[in-house]
Amino acid sequence: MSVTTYKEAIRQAQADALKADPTVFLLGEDIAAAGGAFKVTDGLMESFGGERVMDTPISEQAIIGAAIGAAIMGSRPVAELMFADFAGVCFDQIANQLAKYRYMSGGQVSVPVTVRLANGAGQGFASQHSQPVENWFLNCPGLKIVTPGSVEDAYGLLRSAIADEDPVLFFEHKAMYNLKRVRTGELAPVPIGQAEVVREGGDVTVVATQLMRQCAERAAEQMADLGVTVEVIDPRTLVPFDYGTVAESVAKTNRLIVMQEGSAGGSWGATVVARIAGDCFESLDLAPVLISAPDTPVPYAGGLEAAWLPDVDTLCEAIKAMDRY
Amino acid sequence: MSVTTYKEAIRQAQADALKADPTVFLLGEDIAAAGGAFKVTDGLMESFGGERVMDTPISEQAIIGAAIGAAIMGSRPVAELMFADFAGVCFDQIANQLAKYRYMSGGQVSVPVTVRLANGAGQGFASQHSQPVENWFLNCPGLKIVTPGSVEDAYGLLRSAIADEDPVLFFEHKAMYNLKRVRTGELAPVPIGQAEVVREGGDVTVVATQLMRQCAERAAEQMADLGVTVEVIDPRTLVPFDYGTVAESVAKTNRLIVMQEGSAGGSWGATVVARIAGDCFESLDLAPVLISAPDTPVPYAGGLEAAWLPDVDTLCEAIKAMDRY
Amino acid sequence: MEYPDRVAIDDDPSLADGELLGMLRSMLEIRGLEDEIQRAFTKDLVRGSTHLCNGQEAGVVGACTALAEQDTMVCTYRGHGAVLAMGAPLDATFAEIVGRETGLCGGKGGSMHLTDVRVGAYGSFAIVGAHLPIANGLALGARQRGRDSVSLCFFGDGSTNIGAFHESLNLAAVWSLPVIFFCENNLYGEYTPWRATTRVERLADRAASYGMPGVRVDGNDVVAVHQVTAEAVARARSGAGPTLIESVTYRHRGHSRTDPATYRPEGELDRWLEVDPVLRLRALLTTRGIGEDRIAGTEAAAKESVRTAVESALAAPPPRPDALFKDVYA
Amino acid sequence: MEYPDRVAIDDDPSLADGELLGMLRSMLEIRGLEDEIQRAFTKDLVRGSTHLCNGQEAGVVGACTALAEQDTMVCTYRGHGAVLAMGAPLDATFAEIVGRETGLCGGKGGSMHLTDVRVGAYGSFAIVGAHLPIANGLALGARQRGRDSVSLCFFGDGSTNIGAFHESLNLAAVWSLPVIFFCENNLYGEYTPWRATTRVERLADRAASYGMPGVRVDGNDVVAVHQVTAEAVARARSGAGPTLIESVTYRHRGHSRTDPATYRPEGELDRWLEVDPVLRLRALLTTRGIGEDRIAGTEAAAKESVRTAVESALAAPPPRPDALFKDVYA
Ligand SMILES: Cc1ncc(C[n+]2csc(CCOP(=O)(O)OP(=O)(O)O)c2C)c(N)n1
Ligand SMILES: Cc1ncc(C[n+]2csc(CCOP(=O)(O)OP(=O)(O)O)c2C)c(N)n1
Ligand SMILES: [Mg+2]
Ligand SMILES: [Mg+2]
Repeated sequence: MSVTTYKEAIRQAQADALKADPTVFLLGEDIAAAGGAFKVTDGLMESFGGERVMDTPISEQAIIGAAIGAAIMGSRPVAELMFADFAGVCFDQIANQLAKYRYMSGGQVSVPVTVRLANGAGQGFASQHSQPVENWFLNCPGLKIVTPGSVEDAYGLLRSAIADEDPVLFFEHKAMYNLKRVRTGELAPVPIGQAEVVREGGDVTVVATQLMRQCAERAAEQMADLGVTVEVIDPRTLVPFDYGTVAESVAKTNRLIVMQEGSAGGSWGATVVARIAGDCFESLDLAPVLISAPDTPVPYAGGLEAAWLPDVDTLCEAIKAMDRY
Repeated sequence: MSVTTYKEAIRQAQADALKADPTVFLLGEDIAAAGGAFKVTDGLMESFGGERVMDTPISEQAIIGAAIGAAIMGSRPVAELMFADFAGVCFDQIANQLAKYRYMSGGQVSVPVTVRLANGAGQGFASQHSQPVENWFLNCPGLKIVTPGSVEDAYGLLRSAIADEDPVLFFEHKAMYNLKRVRTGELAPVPIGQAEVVREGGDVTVVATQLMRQCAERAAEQMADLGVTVEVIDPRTLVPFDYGTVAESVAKTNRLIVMQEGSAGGSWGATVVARIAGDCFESLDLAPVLISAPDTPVPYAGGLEAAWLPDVDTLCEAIKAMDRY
Repeated sequence: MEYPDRVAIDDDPSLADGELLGMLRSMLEIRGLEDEIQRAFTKDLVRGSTHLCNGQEAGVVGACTALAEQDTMVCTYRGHGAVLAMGAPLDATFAEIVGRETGLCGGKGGSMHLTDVRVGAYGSFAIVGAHLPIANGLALGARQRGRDSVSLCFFGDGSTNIGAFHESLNLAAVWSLPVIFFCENNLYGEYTPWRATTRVERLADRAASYGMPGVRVDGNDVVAVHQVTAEAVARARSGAGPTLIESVTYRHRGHSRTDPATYRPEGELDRWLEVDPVLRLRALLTTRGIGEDRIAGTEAAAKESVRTAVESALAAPPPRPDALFKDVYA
Repeated sequence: MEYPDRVAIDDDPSLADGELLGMLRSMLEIRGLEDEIQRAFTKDLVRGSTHLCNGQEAGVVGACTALAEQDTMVCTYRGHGAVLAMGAPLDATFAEIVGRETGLCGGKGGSMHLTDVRVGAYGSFAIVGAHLPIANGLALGARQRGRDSVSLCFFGDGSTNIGAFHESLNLAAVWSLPVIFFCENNLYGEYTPWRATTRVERLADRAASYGMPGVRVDGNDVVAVHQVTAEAVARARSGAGPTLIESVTYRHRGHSRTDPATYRPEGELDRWLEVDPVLRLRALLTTRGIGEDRIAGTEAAAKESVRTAVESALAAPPPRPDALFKDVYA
């Protein structure tokens, strides 16, 4: 079947990786017989067997550890943690073991583990199932972190993550599972560490991922009608970050807005603003703007969660404010 | 005995809190009978009894959970996690439970838990015992985070943390345990959320905590001889952060350097630079500078770890580079 | 054999008719509200996910009725029944689940985080195993503050394979904490049969690893559940420490939301419907000679209280916008 | 009774004189190097902390000699002995501990993170319990890659109370992984007696919670340790799954660095010194009629190999500055 959604792209990437490389296998809670809590691995056990698509007990530390050890022995594990928030119960395995194993051993081992995490807010899952968990792992050198924002990137970055010799945290936004594919053509690997200029523009640079990238694209449309051209950049990979593409854009627009789903403290957005403010200060005509969620946990009620999430209007206001100068 | 070191200040703060408030108690691994792996709770069990100073099994999730529950029932727990890096095995308890419990319940509970963590690098403890763990928790609204950089602050912030109605992560730098007290006078509570201008100056603002604050003070001395006056600010609290004090200083110096022990990604330093670049752009004559460790785990060998840690020379170079303009 | 060997349940003279009728009423209200929640979910009034406990009412009602005023309870995202069994108001509970200002948590928690400290319901937790360490803390804090209370902690079969379970039972035993670890073994963790996730024969046997008593009970027999829990509570209150209870039961509905539960063997649900805890309690009441009228009256009353609760909850407004920023800090 | 009831150890004819002498040599080299490390530490040549295994040599040597070429081993910060028992070179091991370029990990790991994959030593981990999940992975990966290898995992008594222990033993049993969970019960976790941290009578009994065999062995009897491990290895290789071994032993030195171990009861150390694993193996060799000359020769050889290893390690340079940036990514 031809891939038409973000969810199918992730499923297909796993299917193609399983087909292409006999050392690839999947493990996680309810990913095999049930096809995954989000059905992202639906049918894969039937196609590839229980030895390559493995259900586990509710034991996240054991899941990540099994992936680490198997990777060192030459397999290529793709571990699903279901809701990204569950990374909290296996944080040590990811931050202290997976990220550092190669370094501590002086390069004696490679740990090609891919961890899939269903990330983000917007669907009423409340405080413990809606977090921007990518921000928990930014200060753990040794990890790579990707955040696909399109159907193509979902497929392409997952293929690259699984093929990568290093640990990769693959954050799939669960509010985007049903995102429809717009482009056509073959799905193919997308290199880790390369940002994409999603839309060209000369007046303001907006850097955003996933849901916020969608807001940015919508805002760019609206601003275009007002004669303001917005350049939208999706970094796609947060670690290692493609600062070159952002710097180039800022050199052209002289204005930077970074928009992210989570709160500001210790976020990837703050990291980018700090770096660009330092490296491209002379290019900036105006103060760089960081649009983030407020410093609160994610609330349950619909109105509250909507208010928590940065939106198109907030971004348009920020762009207009810049344009006024 | 009168407090003369950072370690004694922390011990004394716990002793005074235990004396002042019958609801205060301490728990952790080997903190009671043995007086702590770093001897920071030495003698407290003898003075206050095993009911108020409790040893635990090696079960960090159980330790934090016990503190959370006890706090909700009206006690004031001070949980020691020994090396801060062990927060990885109880990350869920801290980030998903401790930080969010009050919010999720709509304010039905208060969770006055203090968590003590021996943080930081510099002593050859290698990758899993040397991290700047404060950066793991910056994106978890609901927590307060303090990083005492002097004997007075070690005492004062710990007293305030224990008295605080909210969860506070108290990061004590283990390379500073034997730091000698310079000032005299009574030790007293230090309010959470207030930065301190450690040294006044008009040419450059340097924001740093703990070991890096010490570097900053030394660099300021050296630069003074060259006629450059450096204003050194120790934020003391990372969450909630006292941006006012930094903004005020930058309005005066028009130059900002943030220096931190860890790498840049998702760090408190990047968060501060991003915020000040946004709020005080007009005040900045030059690009704000973020001095961080490289993006690697902490290596063991002395020469490598020394190279990993930002130092006085790096800071002096950065200050001189700014002064040249 | 996990399936109860019979429909009839043994009587316990120490339980007065009124108490049994009270249990019936509570079980009926829980089931009635769960049905309303499912209905509301299909109408998109419930956001995210919701996890119903239809079929497991005897466990929460039997256990919570063994508690005293000052005791505490924590549970999971599948905790609607437990919170109601503690006495949380039906309307505020439903209001929370549909995200209204009048909800137990002002609409901030939702279906997975029901909390009502006024009735001793100290929280519903959505991270598997996360509340077991906290249950210890509630027991410890109560003891420290001179409050003679027992801490009851509900969790599922699947939760017994996660690290926090191990650390919590061990610490509770070492400190002889007054905690009841109440495992609702409903045979599945999400879509996986519990026997596929461990090789231990009976989950109750895991108590041995901590030197604590472990007991297995027919979780669809409200009287039996009440009895074993009462014994564990007495033991805990006496200072003798924690107990692990494995209550074998079954959830009539899927794991969450619209899970059709196709992973269940043909006929399994039907067999369990025969031993529905409500039917079994009803049968006991009849053998006690309690008239059909009184039972029917209880059923009608339960139905009515659910109806009015849902009505008033749905009439309530959503949280005020500024609620977003409240309750982060004290 | 944890203390061995006698000094003499039973012979095992299947072990040739040469093998026993090899074990003696290995145990002597381990102890000799640990003594050198302590000396180096007091001379500030070892940074951070170091954890010695003097007194526990029979455990690591008895177990590792039961492995085959393709098998793997992971251990803790107290892993110098285990890594040497796998065959890691003395000089590169010492060089790592004093942070030299020629160290096993190029000086990046240090005392707590010795790794030498060429001999199957897949790492020493400094977070309690963290390597148990990884030991499962090594076993799983080997099975997947058609490599018939067993995964041996050393950890201490105190580590059996942490969550990762529970999750790992359960998963290993469910997947019938070829893993040996080798618990070195040296009676203390840091400064705390193990009995103060749990109520289970014997740590080996915890195997029952996972439906796996658990066995306790005299950890100062290298022959007994070798036998129980060999049985567990055979069982694992046959596909029958994991085993938990509790090896009761004693560390002669403090927990780490300069811990004087004042928390030990008067005379405890002396009693354990009487059953020093080296003395006991030596005694067995004598009863086998192996001449004092051969034994003394082995002792001299061990001494010499340690001396030259330390010498060459200390002559090696520190890591080159650019090593800092290497090995973060492949
Ligand atoms: C740490 C963690 N892992 C996984 C999940 C996802 N999850 C939610 S409920 C559930 C099954 C729990 O099964 P059980 O403990 O038997 O409780 P039940 O739902 O049957 O009441 C899982 C795996 C979670 N919430 N937390
Ligand atoms: C998660 C974690 N908690 C605490 C520590 C600190 N610590 C290091 S060794 C140790 C004691 C471990 O005891 P045991 O498992 O018996 O091993 P032994 O040192 O006796 O060999 C502790 C608590 C740690 N390294 N990791
Ligand atoms: Mg279940
Ligand atoms: Mg020990």
